[in-house]
Amino acid sequence: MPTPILALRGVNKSFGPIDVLHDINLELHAGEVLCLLGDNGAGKSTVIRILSGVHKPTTGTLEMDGKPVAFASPRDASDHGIATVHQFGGTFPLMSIGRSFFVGVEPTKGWGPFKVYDRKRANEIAVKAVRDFGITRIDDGDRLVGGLSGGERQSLAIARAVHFGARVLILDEPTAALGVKQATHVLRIVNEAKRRGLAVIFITHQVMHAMAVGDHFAVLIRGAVAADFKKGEKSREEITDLMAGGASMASLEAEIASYMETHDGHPPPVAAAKT
Amino acid sequence: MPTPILALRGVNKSFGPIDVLHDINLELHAGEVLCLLGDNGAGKSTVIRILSGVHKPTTGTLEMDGKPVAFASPRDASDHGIATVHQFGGTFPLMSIGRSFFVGVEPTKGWGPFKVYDRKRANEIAVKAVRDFGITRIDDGDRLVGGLSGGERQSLAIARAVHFGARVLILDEPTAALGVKQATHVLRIVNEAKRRGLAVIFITHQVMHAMAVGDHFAVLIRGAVAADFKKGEKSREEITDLMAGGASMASLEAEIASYMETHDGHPPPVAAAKT
Amino acid sequence: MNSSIFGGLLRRPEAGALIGLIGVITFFAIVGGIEFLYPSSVGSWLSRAAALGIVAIPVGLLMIAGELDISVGATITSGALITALVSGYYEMPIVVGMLASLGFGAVVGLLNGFLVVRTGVPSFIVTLGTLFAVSGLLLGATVVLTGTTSIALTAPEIIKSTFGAYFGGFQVLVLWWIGITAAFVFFVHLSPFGNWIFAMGGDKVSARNAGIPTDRMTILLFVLSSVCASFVGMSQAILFQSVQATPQLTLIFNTIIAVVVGGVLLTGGFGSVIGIFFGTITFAVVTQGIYYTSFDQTWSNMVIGILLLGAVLMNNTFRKMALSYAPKKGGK
Amino acid sequence: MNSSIFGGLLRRPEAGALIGLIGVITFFAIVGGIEFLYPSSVGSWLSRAAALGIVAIPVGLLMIAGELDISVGATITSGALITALVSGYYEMPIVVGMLASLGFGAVVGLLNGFLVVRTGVPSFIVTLGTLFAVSGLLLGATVVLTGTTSIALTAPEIIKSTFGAYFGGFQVLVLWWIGITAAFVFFVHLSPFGNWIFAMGGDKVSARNAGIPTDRMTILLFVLSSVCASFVGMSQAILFQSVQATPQLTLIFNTIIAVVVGGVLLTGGFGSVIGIFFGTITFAVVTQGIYYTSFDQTWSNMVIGILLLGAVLMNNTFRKMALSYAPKKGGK
Amino acid sequence: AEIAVIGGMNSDQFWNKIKKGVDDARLVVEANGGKVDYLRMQSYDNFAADAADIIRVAISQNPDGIAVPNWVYESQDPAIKEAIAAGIKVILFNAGTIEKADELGAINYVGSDEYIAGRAGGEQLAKLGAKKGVCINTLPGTANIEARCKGMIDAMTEAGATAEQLPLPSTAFGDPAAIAEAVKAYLSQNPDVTGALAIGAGEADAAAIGIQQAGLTGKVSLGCFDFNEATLNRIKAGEQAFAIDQQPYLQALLAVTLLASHIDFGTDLPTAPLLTGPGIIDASNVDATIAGVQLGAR
Ligand SMILES: Nc1ncnc2c1ncn2[C@@H]1O[C@H](COP(=O)(O)OP(=O)(O)OP(=O)(O)O)[C@@H](O)[C@H]1O
Ligand SMILES: Nc1ncnc2c1ncn2[C@@H]1O[C@H](COP(=O)(O)OP(=O)(O)OP(=O)(O)O)[C@@H](O)[C@H]1O
Ligand SMILES: [Mg+2]
Ligand SMILES: [Mg+2]
Repeated sequence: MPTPILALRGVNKSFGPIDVLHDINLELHAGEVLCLLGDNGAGKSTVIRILSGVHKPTTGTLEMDGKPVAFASPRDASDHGIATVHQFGGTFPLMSIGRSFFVGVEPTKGWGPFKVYDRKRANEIAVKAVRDFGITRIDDGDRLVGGLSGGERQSLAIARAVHFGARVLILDEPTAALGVKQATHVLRIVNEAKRRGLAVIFITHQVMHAMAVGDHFAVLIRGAVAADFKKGEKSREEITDLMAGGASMASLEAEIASYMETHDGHPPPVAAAKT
Repeated sequence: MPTPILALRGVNKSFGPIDVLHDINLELHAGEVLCLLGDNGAGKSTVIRILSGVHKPTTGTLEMDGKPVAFASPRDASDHGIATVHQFGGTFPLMSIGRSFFVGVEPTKGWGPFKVYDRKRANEIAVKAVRDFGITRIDDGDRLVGGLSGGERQSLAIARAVHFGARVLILDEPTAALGVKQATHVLRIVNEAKRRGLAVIFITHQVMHAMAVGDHFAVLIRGAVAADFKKGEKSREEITDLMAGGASMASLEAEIASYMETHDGHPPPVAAAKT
Repeated sequence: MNSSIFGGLLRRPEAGALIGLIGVITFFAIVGGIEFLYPSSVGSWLSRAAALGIVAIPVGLLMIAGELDISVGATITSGALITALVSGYYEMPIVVGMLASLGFGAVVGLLNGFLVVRTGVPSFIVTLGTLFAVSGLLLGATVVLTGTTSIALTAPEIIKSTFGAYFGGFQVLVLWWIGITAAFVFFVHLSPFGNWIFAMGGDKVSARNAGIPTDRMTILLFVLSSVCASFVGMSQAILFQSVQATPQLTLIFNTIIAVVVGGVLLTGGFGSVIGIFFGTITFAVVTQGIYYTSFDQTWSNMVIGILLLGAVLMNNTFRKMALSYAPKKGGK
Repeated sequence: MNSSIFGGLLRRPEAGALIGLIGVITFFAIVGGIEFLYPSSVGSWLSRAAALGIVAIPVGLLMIAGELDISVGATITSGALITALVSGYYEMPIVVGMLASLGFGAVVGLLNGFLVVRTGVPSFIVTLGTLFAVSGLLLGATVVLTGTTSIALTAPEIIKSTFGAYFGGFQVLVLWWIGITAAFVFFVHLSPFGNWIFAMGGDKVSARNAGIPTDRMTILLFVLSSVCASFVGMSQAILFQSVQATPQLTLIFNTIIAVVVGGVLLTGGFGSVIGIFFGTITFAVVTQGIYYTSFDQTWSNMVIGILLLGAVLMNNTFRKMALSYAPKKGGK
Repeated sequence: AEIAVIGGMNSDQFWNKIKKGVDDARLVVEANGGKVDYLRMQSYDNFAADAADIIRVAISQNPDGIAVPNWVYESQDPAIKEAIAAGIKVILFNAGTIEKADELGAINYVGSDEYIAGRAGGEQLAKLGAKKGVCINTLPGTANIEARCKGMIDAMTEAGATAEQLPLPSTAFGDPAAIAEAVKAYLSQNPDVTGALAIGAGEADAAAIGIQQAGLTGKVSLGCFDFNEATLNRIKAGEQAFAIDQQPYLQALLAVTLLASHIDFGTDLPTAPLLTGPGIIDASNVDATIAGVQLGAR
């Protein structure tokens, strides 16, 4: 088995008295999509924040290519080739598309101390990256981000991460606010990234999306890894149960979903509302 | 056919020069769930904001029980029995659970000008409403909302709307940030509300969720009603296409979804990434 | 159980303010001598606090609602000046002057409120504009009308003893202040409307969507702060019998200090009337206390600055505790 | 095509400021007479603007980054006082005094920056605290050390002509101002770092996640504003040869007015250095212009207030246009 | 002749009396085909700088003469020299000395002197029997105010009494309640103080209430610089001992007319300096002063 590109070894994380993560062990390989699943508040975003240098683990280590690393800052992590789209935000309403795309890694032209921001190139690259994403309405890199729709902004943030994701791409619930078309684009992009040999971490609450791209699944329950398995090792129902924090939900969801087949056109029976 | 509880008749809405809604006609009946579908930016939230008194239509009328109404303010709409959970927000981080639950409709005790806010009762009702929702970790109405997880907050906002939704309950993407368990709870609550005879408007980007609760579907494409049909009149694929703004997406999504069956345990082929 | 009650007290917004108040009183009682706690001294710092306190409460409410009002530096002067102009210079009955000054305050408040609500410009900037505009208007009008910038006023005895007099070392304004505080405590913490103010500060859009008439509440709060400032100016005109047409820029800083020391969050959504009350007394104790110590008074500004920083840091700690506080479960 | 170029100009943050500047200059040239545009008059309002402008730019950058610095009212005094104390009272070489004053400015800036970054307290409150603390410290120290509160200073001719002298009605500080503006234009609008400031003001958490060292940038900006204020104080001490230990509270309001008139958004994320430059000149033209008209100067505050409100409303309109602007597609 | 007059802040009561003098002198100047501009400071915060700046504003308008108070020698002298070098006639008024006028080449000095006025206050308090005096300073650090306090302290010390300054924090400036309570607290802590001098008329309004509240009206003699209507009412009622007046109306009227006549007709006054103060207003002359106030001249 090859050395993992990125690994968490016995990571714990507490915020003051609150223990959020317990002894997390995870491995991420190149050309593989790791789906991080779990209930609201399970600790998924916290894992992401540790991998992207936002937080430091309380105990435990991170390894990159088998060697221990410690990220001093988000910038340090991105210098190591890790690009992250965090759960909320990531764009700047009053900045232009080009500037927002290149925040923190501005392209420059000129020499010595007189390197200046290369607006033209930044705009071109940004517009191209977003258009490649299927958002063809955008053609001017000087437009302000605040004028874009929510889905367009989310796409911009993802396009940015994909563009700079040298080795590892981390997406925290990228499809939550997206429509069917945009979500499909994101799934396609994840597959494209995988094909290019990147390692991807993908967080979602939608079983369908997870199963469509995931090679490897890790389920967090109350801050601990409750299950860690490969594609095909568990059924859709089992995964759904795990995503719901171990509760036996899949049957219930299926039950609700099955209304449409069984009661075409009629209001469903009351039974389902009882718990 | 009975008179609809709420109806939009030829509604248009523009923000300055930007036309967002074109000639919208929609009817909502008691005991019925209307799913409002559409791509990012299609205008779903704008329809909701008109129905809940946040915006006024540029032209066109609203009818309630067959009579024209005009909501002067969100308060006016809620006085008419319309309760709304808007797409983002709806809770107040630095307020207690009880106060946040009753914002704008505070329960009072005492008499005359000395009516005082009834903290005890507010807390009891709020905690009960949230616990009924399956969030059993909450037992103190004085806790601040800012200490809750994102999913718990969303549940609080929905519980509030359900509690005050006298006749019409409007939910704008309530399940987007929720885990499987919480989302299932929301779906169950929608069914429960329908059973009690409320009219519900439900917005989602997840076909599964829509089909699980919807009796009636309206699809918006670029601000116009592109399709309006009853349960069972269209297939899952057709609905998915419509949700994607008319693009032929369902096949693609299905294609991606089908990896899991066809390529158990193996990385999927590269082909899917091509567009 | 005990820790739960303690926790419950600590997460109240006024906890930090109360501890701070006790701290500074103890400090000055030790350093300044026990006479700092004699009634005459208490009267001195309460009288100092009263005028500030009456303005600080509505300004604090605006801050809780996510707004700021710095035009009070001009409205306090307008309150005094208009009373003196109408009833001193033009010799109309004092009641007319008092009503005119409160009325002008209401107009300034309406103007502030409408501008903020209609244009969406941050209230700091809007009220900075009205601060200059109103104080310029007052000064110009006074000079044009009277040819001077300082007007004398003599009020009838009954009015003086109601608004501007001392009884046993306590200014009557102290009673007004306590009464107004009580009314605001009722309004903010007991009546249902108070909830609205917190909601507006927490998230204005959600508050509007929840059915709160945010525009009307915002305008109301601006009117309240301008009218309260006018009221204080009017009482001071009656007490001091003479008025200068200078805006009180320092009042702006002083109210903000009192409010923030009182535990109100500058960014809105958190605070309490009692906290502002304590914060105002704390401020007055510090500024008056220095006279009871042997410190060189040239350092008083520095003491005020350090007090402010200390108070804010302490309040911050308490707020964080409030947010993460939850009654402990059975285990662990 | 034309409308596109026009739209492109209008959506720049300085568009409103430029139009406002042209407006007020035209106004005063008509009302005050053509002599308002003579070099000697231009020298007069530019000299007035220079000191304000050097402080306004870094203060404006802080505002763009979502912070506020009101302690400049104390650091400008500290800059002047320390130069005079060291080189006037203690008669050390002028260079020592200049370095000491800039160094003290850097220390105040570091203190502000660290407090803001470490505690998360809004910078308005932190700098209000340091405003009082620093000005109290200065006054106290001056009295204790020299027994007086105003110190004289005589600088060598070469230093005077570099920092504090007039040439043909223009103060040298105007040149410094233009130079500093140019440096800041490069820093903010051309170098990649400027992007970081806008990102911080737009969304601080996202900016940090995007790899921007937000803490270090925040501290740097606070140091810049304190050092620039010290620099201005130092130059004024050299030019005017006399210094007094009073904090300059009006400077605080003036910088905020200049910055906001210059099109910077108080809530951060939007603005430009050139806009602040124009805003400063506009402010100076208005305050100096009144001397050239026959208006009674008693109304000048009112004019300033109305100017501020008008400018903010205009900038608001421009910002909204910028947000909704997109090049027109083929059809309609 | 075209004349520019430089004065203090708009909201400062004292400088509105100066304005009355300027306005009356304007009639004379305009009768001879001239014009008078009154340029006023916009704040006292950055006093040295702004005081020099405003002279340069005046120069840029090319007047024939400038009447200017020489508040801060170090900063204003270069600007005054520039004016004279540009051929503008200058007269100093309100602040300065005749030595300064001669040194700079100004034609005369009309006014009083802050330090001397402060001394007059100190002497008056000593005369009233005060053994210890206090100078209530709401603008600590401001040069001309410090000079007033210093004069008062020096004079009392020379008279065998003692005196000190009470500097108030900047949070008290303009806030009468803060000043009143500060005075009250100070007097309660310093029962030996029997003389108080306020740096302005507005401060005196508040200080009088503070003294009254300390129960010391009549026991503590209160004096102040300048005066307003309330000051005179108090002097008449015996609640305040005196006010130090420098007769601003005269300063302005004389300075402007002397300057205009010098420019237009080449006249010169051998009396130099022309002192208009300090004059003491107390119970003996308060009625005449009130009559002058009614006409806006005092
Ligand atoms: N900075 C922090 N301080 C204190 N507690 C925190 C902090 N960040 C996260 N937590 C807590 O840690 C837990 C896990 O949070 P996290 O955001 O990682 O959940 P998540 O799995 O991403 O949930 P979701 O699916 O809702 O996004 C939550 O209970 C949260 O309240
Ligand atoms: N106040 C407003 N001013 C200008 N344009 C607006 C405003 N509100 C919405 N829009 C525009 O109207 C269009 C529809 O927005 P709306 O929020 O209704 O979309 P939506 O269907 O809810 O999308 P999503 O699925 O992303 O939530 C968008 O293009 C949006 O930019
Ligand atoms: Mg998360
Ligand atoms: Mg929406």
